[in-house]
Amino acid sequence: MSHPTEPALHPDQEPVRYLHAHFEDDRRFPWGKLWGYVGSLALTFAAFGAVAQHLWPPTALMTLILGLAVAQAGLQLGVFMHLRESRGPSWQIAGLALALFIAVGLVGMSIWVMLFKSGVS
Amino acid sequence: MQAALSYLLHTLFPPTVLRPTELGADVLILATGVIIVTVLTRQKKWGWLWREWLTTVDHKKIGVMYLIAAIAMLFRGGVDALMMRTNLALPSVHFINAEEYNEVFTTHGTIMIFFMAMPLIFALFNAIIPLMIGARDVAFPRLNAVSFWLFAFGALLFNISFVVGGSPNAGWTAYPPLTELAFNPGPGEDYYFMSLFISGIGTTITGINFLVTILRMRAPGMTLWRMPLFAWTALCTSALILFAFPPLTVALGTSLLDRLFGASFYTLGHGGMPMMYVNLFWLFGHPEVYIVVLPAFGIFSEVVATYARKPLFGYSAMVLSVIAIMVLSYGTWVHHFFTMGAGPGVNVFFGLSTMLIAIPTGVKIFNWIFTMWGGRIRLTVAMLYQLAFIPTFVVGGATGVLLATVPVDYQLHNTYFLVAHFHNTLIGGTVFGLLSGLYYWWPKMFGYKLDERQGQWAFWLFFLGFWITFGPQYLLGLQGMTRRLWTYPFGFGWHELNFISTVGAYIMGAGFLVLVYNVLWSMQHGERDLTGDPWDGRTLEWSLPSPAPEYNFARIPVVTARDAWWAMKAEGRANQVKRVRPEEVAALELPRNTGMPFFLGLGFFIMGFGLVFRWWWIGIAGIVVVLASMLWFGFDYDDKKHVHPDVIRRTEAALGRLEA
Amino acid sequence: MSLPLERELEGMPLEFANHEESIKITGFWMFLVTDVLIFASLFALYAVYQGGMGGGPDPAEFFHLGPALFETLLLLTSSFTVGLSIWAMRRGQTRAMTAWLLVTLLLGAAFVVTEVSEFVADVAQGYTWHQSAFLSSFFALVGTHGAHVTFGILMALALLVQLSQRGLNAITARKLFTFSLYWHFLDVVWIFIFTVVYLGGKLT
Amino acid sequence: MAQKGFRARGWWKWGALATGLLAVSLTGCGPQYVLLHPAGPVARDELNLMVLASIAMAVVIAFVLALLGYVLWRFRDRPGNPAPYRPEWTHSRWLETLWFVIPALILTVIAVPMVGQTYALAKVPPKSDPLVVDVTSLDWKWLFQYPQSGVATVNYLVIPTGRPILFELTANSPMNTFWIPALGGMEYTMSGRVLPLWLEASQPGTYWGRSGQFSGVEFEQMFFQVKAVSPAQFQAWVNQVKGQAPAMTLADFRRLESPGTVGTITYSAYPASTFPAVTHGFTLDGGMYMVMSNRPEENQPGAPMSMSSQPKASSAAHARSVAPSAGMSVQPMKMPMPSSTPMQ
Repeated sequence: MSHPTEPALHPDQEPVRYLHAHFEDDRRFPWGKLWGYVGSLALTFAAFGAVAQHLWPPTALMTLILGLAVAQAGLQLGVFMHLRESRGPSWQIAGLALALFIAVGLVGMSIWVMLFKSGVS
Repeated sequence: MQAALSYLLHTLFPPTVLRPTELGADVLILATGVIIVTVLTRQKKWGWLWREWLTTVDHKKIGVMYLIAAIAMLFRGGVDALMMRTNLALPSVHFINAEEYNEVFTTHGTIMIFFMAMPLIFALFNAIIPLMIGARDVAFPRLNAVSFWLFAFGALLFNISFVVGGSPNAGWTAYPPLTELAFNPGPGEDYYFMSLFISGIGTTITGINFLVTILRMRAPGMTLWRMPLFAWTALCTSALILFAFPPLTVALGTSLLDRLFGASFYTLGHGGMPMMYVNLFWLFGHPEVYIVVLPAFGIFSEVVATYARKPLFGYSAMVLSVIAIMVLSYGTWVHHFFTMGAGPGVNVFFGLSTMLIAIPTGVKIFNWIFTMWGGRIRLTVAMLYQLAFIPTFVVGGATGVLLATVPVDYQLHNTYFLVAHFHNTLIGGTVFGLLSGLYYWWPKMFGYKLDERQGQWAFWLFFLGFWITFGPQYLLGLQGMTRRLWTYPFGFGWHELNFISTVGAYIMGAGFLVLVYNVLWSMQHGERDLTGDPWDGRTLEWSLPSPAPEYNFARIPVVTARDAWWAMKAEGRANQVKRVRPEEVAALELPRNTGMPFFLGLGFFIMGFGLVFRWWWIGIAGIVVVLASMLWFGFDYDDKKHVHPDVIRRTEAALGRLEA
Repeated sequence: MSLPLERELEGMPLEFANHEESIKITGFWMFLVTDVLIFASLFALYAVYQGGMGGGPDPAEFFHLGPALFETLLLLTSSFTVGLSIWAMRRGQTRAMTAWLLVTLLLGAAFVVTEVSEFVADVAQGYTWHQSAFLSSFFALVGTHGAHVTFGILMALALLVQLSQRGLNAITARKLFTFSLYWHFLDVVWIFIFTVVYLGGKLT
Repeated sequence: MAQKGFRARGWWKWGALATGLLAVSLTGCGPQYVLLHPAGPVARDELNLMVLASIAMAVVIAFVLALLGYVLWRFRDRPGNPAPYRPEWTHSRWLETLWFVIPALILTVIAVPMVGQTYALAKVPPKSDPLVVDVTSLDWKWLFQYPQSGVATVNYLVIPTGRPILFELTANSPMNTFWIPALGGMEYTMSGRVLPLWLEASQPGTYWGRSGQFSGVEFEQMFFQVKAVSPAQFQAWVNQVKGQAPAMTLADFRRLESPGTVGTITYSAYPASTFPAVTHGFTLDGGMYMVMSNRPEENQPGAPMSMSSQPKASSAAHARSVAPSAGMSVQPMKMPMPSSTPMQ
C-alpha cells in the first residue's frame, strides 16, 4: 500500500496494534475495579481512623494522610480513569504530569511567599 | 517664571468640566453604531452577516474576525495611550482629570493585553496554524467559535463601561483592597472582573483547542520534530494558557464573590490578605507575558528563515528553549512584587529563576542572527519588524535582568523604568512580532499583499516613535518618576523627557494611521497573490492558494521533512501538492455553521451586564441563555455538512489546481 | 490515503475507534488539566487562609467529620459505579450501563443534598462566608467542587436522554466516557478536600 | 530598485536614532537623576549593583547590535554580494553551546553579588541602635510617628544622619509603597501587616519620597519631604516639637484617616493605639486599621471601622479633590522640590 519512500505515518493513522495494548480488557469480571473500590475505602478509613485516634503528632499525621490521599488519587487514576487509553501517544499523561508539577509548585510556593518572612532584623 | 508657565498651562487646559474622553467615546461609539447599522440595512447585508460571519465555524473566518476586533481594540488602547501622554507632556497639564486618567490607564493596559494582544495572536493561530500543520480545521471548530464570541462579548462588556456606569480605575492588575467595594463602589471594577472572567473562559477554550489541534491533527509525516517553529510556539502558548488562566479565573472569581456576594477573600477585617490576590494574579500574569511573546518568537522564526532563504539555525535548540521558557515561566511570578516584604529567601529564589529564563531567550536571539548568517536577507516590511525586534527586545530583556536583580528592583519597581521595560518587551516583542506576522501572512489570509512602501513608512514611524516614546522613560525612571501619576509639578526635572516621550507617542500614532491606510489602500490596489507563495515560503500554508478554500487541503499532504513546502519545492515535488487529480478528491465532512456560539456569548454578556448592576433578574436571564445554548450544543447531532467531491473539483479547477 | 488497517480498529472501544471522537477525549483530558489548576488555586487560597479566622470560627470547631465521611463514601461508591457503567458500555450491555449510570446519578444527588444541607446548617448558625477569609476560601473550594458535581448530574441527565433517543453510538459512547472521566476526577478532588480540609482541619 | 533606495535611507535613520539616544542619555548626569545620586548606604549599594548589572548588560547589547549590524550588511540580498550563501549550515553545536554558556556566565556575575546584597540589605547594621519611625500610609497622606520620642509628623519626615532608620510600614488605606529614592528602595505598605525597612542618610540634605503603588484618585499627592539633619539638630527639632506642637488626639487621627489631602502637620504626641507596636502583634480592634467590610452597614460611623467619608464612585463626580476635614491644622500642600544640596 505504501510507497517505500513514504514517511512514517502520523500517530493517529498508524497501525493501532501497539496502541491496542493500552485498552482495558473488558471481557472478564471487573476485579480490578472492585479491588480499586475496596482499596479506596480502606485508605479513606485508614486516614479517618488515624486522625480520630490522634495516632501521631499533627505534622506527622498530616504527612501521613496526605500520603494516603496521594495513594488514593493514584488508585483512581490507575484503576478507574483509563489513564493510558488513547490513540497515539497518551498526551493526557504528559498534561497531567505537568499540571501536577505546577499545581504542587503553585500551592507550596504560594504558602511560602505568603509567610512574609521579611527578614529585617 | 515657573508659576507663570503653570498659570498659562492651567488656562490652556483648565480642569475640565466636560469629560472629553467619555463624551468622545459616546459620540464615536454611537456614530460607528449608526453607520454600521445603516450600511448593513441599506445593503441588505444582515442575512449575509449572520450566515457568513456571525455563525461561521471556519477557522479562517474566525481568524479574520479576531483580527478586526484586535485592530479596533488597538485603536482604542492607542487613543487611551495618547490621552495619557498628552496629559503628561508638560507639568500640571489638566487635559483630563485624575479620575479620567485613572480610568484611561486602566483600560489602556487591560485592553492592550487582553483585548488586543491575545486576539491578535488568536487571529494568526486561527488563520495559519491549521494550514501550517496540514489540517482541514481545528480540533473543535464549534468551540473555536465559542471562544471567539466569549472574547468578543467580554470585550464589548468591558468597552461599554466607558459609556454606561464608569470604567474600571484601579490599574490593569486591579489589586485589592483598592478594588474592594468599600474603596471602589462604582460598577467599573465589576465590569473589569466580569469581562475578563468571560473572555478568560474563551481563552482557556482556545488553549485547549489549539493544543489538541497541534497534538492530534498534524498531517501524516509531520512529527513534532518536523513542526514549524510557529506551530511549536502555538503549542507551548496553548499549554501555558491551560496552566495560567485557572489562577486568573480564581483571582477574578474570588474578587467578584467579594464584590457581589459579600465574601471576605480580600477584606482585611475578616482575615483576608490582598497580597494573595496579587500572588494569584501574577501566577497568571507572568506566564501571560510568555503567552503573548512566544507566538511572536514563532513568527520571527518563520519570517527570518523565509526572508534569509535559509533554514532556521539551531532548530532543536530553538524548540528546547521554547519548552524551557514555558516551564520556567511558572517559577518567576514573585518578581512582580519583590517589594512586598516576602523576605530575602523568597526574593533571591525568584530573582535567580528570572535570570535563568534569560538564558533560553538569549539562545533564541543568537539563533535568529545566525539564521541570517550565510543567508540572503531580503528587507521586506515583515523582515524590518524582525530586525527592529532584535535590538528592541534585547534591550527589554537586559533591563529585565536589571529588574530581576532584587536590590535594584527595590529602587526601580513601579517607576517609569519598569514602564519602559515592559513596553520594550511587549511592543518590541509581541507587537513587532504580530505586525511582522501580519505583513508576512496577509496575502495568505486575504489574497493580496500589503503595499511595501507604505508599510515601510508605517514601520519607521512606529519604530522610531517607539524609541522616542520609551527611551526617555528609562531615564524618567532613574529620575524617580513613578507610574500611574496623572500629573506632576515643576521642579523634578521630569518635563523635558516627558515631552519627548509624548512626541514619540504621537509619532507611533501616526504610524498606526499609515498602517490602516496601508491596509485600506492595498485592499483596492494591492498586488494580488495568484501564486499562493508570494515570498518563496517554506511551510505548508504556502502550498495552498491565497486565500485557502474552505476545506483548506483538497488532499492532505504527506510531510517528509522540516520546512515541508521548501523541501517539496527543492525536490521538484511541488506539483504533487499543488495539483490534484480528479479521482483523488474524496467527499468531505465540514462543520456546519451554527448560531449557538453567538448566543452563548450573548448569554454571558447579558449575565455579566446584569451582575455588574446587581439587576439579578437580568443576570439570571443571562445564565438561562447560557445553559440553553449549552443544551442546544449537547443535543445537536447534526453538526456536519457534507461536501460533494464535485464541489471540491470545481473549486480546485477554478483555482487552476485540478489536473485535467 | 485511507485510514490503514480498519481491521485493527476492531476491538478498539467505540469512543476511540472513531477518530474524531477520540480527539474529543484528548480535549476533555486537557479540560481536566485546567480544572486541576483551578482546584490547585483554590487549595492555595485555602491553605493560606486557614489561619485567617478574623473573629469567625476556627477549623476545629467548624468541621463535622461525620457528614464529610458520609459524603466521601457516597462519592467513592459513585466513582465505582460509573466505572462499572463504562465496563458495561464496552461490553455492549446498554441496560446495565444505563442502570449503573442511574445509580451514579442518584449517589451524586445524595452527595449534593448532604453537602447543601451542611451548608444550610452552617449558615443557620451564622457561619457565612462573609465572616472570615477562612470561611470564604472553604465555601469557595468545597462549593466549587459541589457545583462541579451538580453540573455533572445535569450532564448525566442530558446524557441519559440522548442514550434513550439515539442508543449507543460513537458519540454517545464518547460522551459517557468523558462523563466518567469527569466524575472520577471529581472524586480525586474530593479525596484531597476530605484530607486537607476536613481531616486537616481537625489537626490544627 | 525601491528597495535599494530605501536601504540607504534606512541606515540614515538608524544613525539618527542612535545619535538621538546618545544625546538624551548624555544628560543623565544632572541632579534630577536621583537614583544616580545616592545619599545613603542602602541606595549606594543598590546603585552599585545597578551599575554592575548595567555594564554587564551593555556588553551584551553592544555585542548583539554589532553582530546584527554586521550580518545585515554582509548577507543582504544584493546582486553580486560576494558573501557565501550557505543554506545547508543550520546548526553548530559548538556555537550553540557558546551562547548558552556565555550568557550564563554573565548572569552569574550579576547573580552572585545580587544574592549577597539581598540578604545583607535585610539586616540593619549592628553598629548602633536604629531610630524607629512608624509609617502609616493613609488616603492620601503619610503619617510618621517616632515611638522613641513620641512626636509625629504628617507628609514630612525629619531624620538624623549617620544613624540607621528602621521604618515600620503599614497602611490604613489601599496599598502604597514607601520610597525615598535618594536613600534606598521601596517597600509596600499594607493594612493588616507591619513590614520593616531600614534606610540611612549619610549626609544632611532635603530629599523627597513618594508612593510607587497606585492608591486611588489623589495618588499623585502621596509625596513627602525628608529632611536629613545632624543628630544634634535632630534632637533640637524633637525638643522644639515637644515644646510647641499640639498633641494628636484620636479625633485628629480619625480625620487623618478619612480620605482627602492635607499639607504638613506636626504633633508633639500621639495616642499609642494609633500604631500597633510590632511586639504586640497585630490587633484589628480599636479601629486602627481601615477594617474594610463589604457590608455598608458595618462601615457606618460608630462601627469600629470608620468609613464615614468614602471616595466617591468612579462615575460620580468630577470634583476630584476631597476637602480636608474641618478642625485640622492645615497648611497648603507644597510640592517638595528635589534637591541634593546639603542643608545649611
